[in-house]
Amino acid sequence: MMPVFDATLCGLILAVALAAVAGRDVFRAIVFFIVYGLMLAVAWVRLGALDVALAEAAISGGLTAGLFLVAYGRLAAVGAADEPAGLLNPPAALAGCGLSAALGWAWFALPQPDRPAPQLAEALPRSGVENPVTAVLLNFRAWDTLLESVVLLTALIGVLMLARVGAWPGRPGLAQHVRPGGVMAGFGRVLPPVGLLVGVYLVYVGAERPGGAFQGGTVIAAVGLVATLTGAFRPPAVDAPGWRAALVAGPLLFLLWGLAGAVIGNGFLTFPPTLAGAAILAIEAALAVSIAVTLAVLVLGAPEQAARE
Amino acid sequence: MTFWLSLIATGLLASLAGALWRVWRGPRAADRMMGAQLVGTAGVAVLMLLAPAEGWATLDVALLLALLAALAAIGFAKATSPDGAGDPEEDGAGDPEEQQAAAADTTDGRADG
Amino acid sequence: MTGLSLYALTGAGLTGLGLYGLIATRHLLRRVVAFNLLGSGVFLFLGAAAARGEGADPVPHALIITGIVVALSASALAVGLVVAQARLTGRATLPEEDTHGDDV
Amino acid sequence: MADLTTYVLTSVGLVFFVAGTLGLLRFPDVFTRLHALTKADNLGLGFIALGVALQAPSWREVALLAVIWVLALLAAGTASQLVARAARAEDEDSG
Repeated sequence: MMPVFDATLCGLILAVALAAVAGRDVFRAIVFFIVYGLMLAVAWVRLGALDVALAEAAISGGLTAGLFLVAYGRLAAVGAADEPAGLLNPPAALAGCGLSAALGWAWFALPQPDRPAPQLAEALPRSGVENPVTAVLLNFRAWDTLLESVVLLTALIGVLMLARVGAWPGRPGLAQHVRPGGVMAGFGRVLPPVGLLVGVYLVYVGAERPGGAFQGGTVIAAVGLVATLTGAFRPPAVDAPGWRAALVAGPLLFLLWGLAGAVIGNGFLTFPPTLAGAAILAIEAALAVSIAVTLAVLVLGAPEQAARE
Repeated sequence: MTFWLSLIATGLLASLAGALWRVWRGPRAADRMMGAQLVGTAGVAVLMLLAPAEGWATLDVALLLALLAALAAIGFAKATSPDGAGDPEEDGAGDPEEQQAAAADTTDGRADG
Repeated sequence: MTGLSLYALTGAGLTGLGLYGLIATRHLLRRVVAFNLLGSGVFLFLGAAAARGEGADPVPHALIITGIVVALSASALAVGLVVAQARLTGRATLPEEDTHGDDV
Repeated sequence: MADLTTYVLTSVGLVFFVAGTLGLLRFPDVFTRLHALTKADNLGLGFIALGVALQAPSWREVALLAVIWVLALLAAGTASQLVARAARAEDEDSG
């Protein structure tokens, strides 16, 4: 039965993606993209990538939906939400088909991997954690993760640079307002505590089970977005010291630990096996805070509210 | 049992084609949004059905989907409000000026809270 | 094995659709959507490749997770730029393409 | 016995989902379609959660299934209210 399930799922994913690029309606394309993300989360489960499925569910199900819908609302407010007529573009279709065909050919030309990857299984006990994905992210390829956390900060600086002069340094995004005691305000009070608990849980179990700083941080960011949009929480102004400390805490702790490794261990970002478990938990906690704050502010956008009341 | 559960899951996926048709067809933005909500609920159900075969940690993914399912609807409600930051329940939801006034009220009320 | 090929070919198809959308659509928000389709097509391809053999390979999974988060941050920056452009000019299309489709 | 109950409960769940999809397709306007969406689907989800819970290896999974269902109910209730009110605000604008 599973082949039929896979075929149905893949067919739906392709149909949804086609619907997202075809037609003229911008809002429809956005809704199809939200649906696409939900289906992709199921596909990751089928591919045995639960860590990826968690990240995809939190990002596509929450943050991307919020990002694109709020942006659509802003474009509609300035009358820029309609799309000019676009006819079928044959050269583009040719390029797309060519790329698909090339990748399809590449799949069947790929050499079989030599399995099971012996180095990883051997090295896992020395990494300090049991979840191999966390071991790769925070130990074996810690360089990538360190640089990625810096990439997030860079994107955030780019978004904040879009603030207009009068709005700096205000609170990120638009001034949200809701009817006190209404459905939206009520939901904003009920969901965040539960969501925060789930996010912290995901960070904590990341060492042994699917989860980790990225998944947990994303969930916390999405919960923060819910709380902000529903008026339950007002984000602090972008120049508040605590806020800035939260942004750099993860990358900074990561970097310091990397330097410590250079002094007491075998080189930059090498963790002595005895300390690795505790260090990874500490870095993951700090990274989760930084990722959560960075992503939430990225989605909310540059300050647009009056700088100081 | 896994065969049966995957059969039900496949049936659920197939029924989603109807929801997708509604998203494509509309006619209103709210119709499209409802189609997306249906896919979200069905996605949670599919993940539950896969859990016995794929490992029970799959339920964590279903938990996230259920937890964040309403975020899209909140974003939609925001997008359809006149200034992009309102609430369809507010008084005079169709009138930007009244909304601005309401926003000022809320801001004053919360400034020190 | 056939199941994995299915996901890999779906990934290949998504990449092509994303490239088409990136070139053919005019509205910048839709281009960001198409860019995301392109990226996630690559992720799906990579994920299918990681699932070959016994037990999934965690190294590509780690790469995909970082990729998803970076794609989101890039999208947020792109969407911010689109909104800023629309506020300045009243349109969300590129000025040199703003000919309402008669040159296609 | 547990297996038989799972067969029955998950089938009932699927029927509710299909009914919800049919309602989404067949009902005439936004507000009637919301009935189909919110009620039938979440009832279906509840039956499926019950059916899967009978296969769960421990109480932890059963509790998690219950939490997921409650969260889905909360989300569906909020989402349907917001979508309906947004649609009504749009009606008042244009009419």
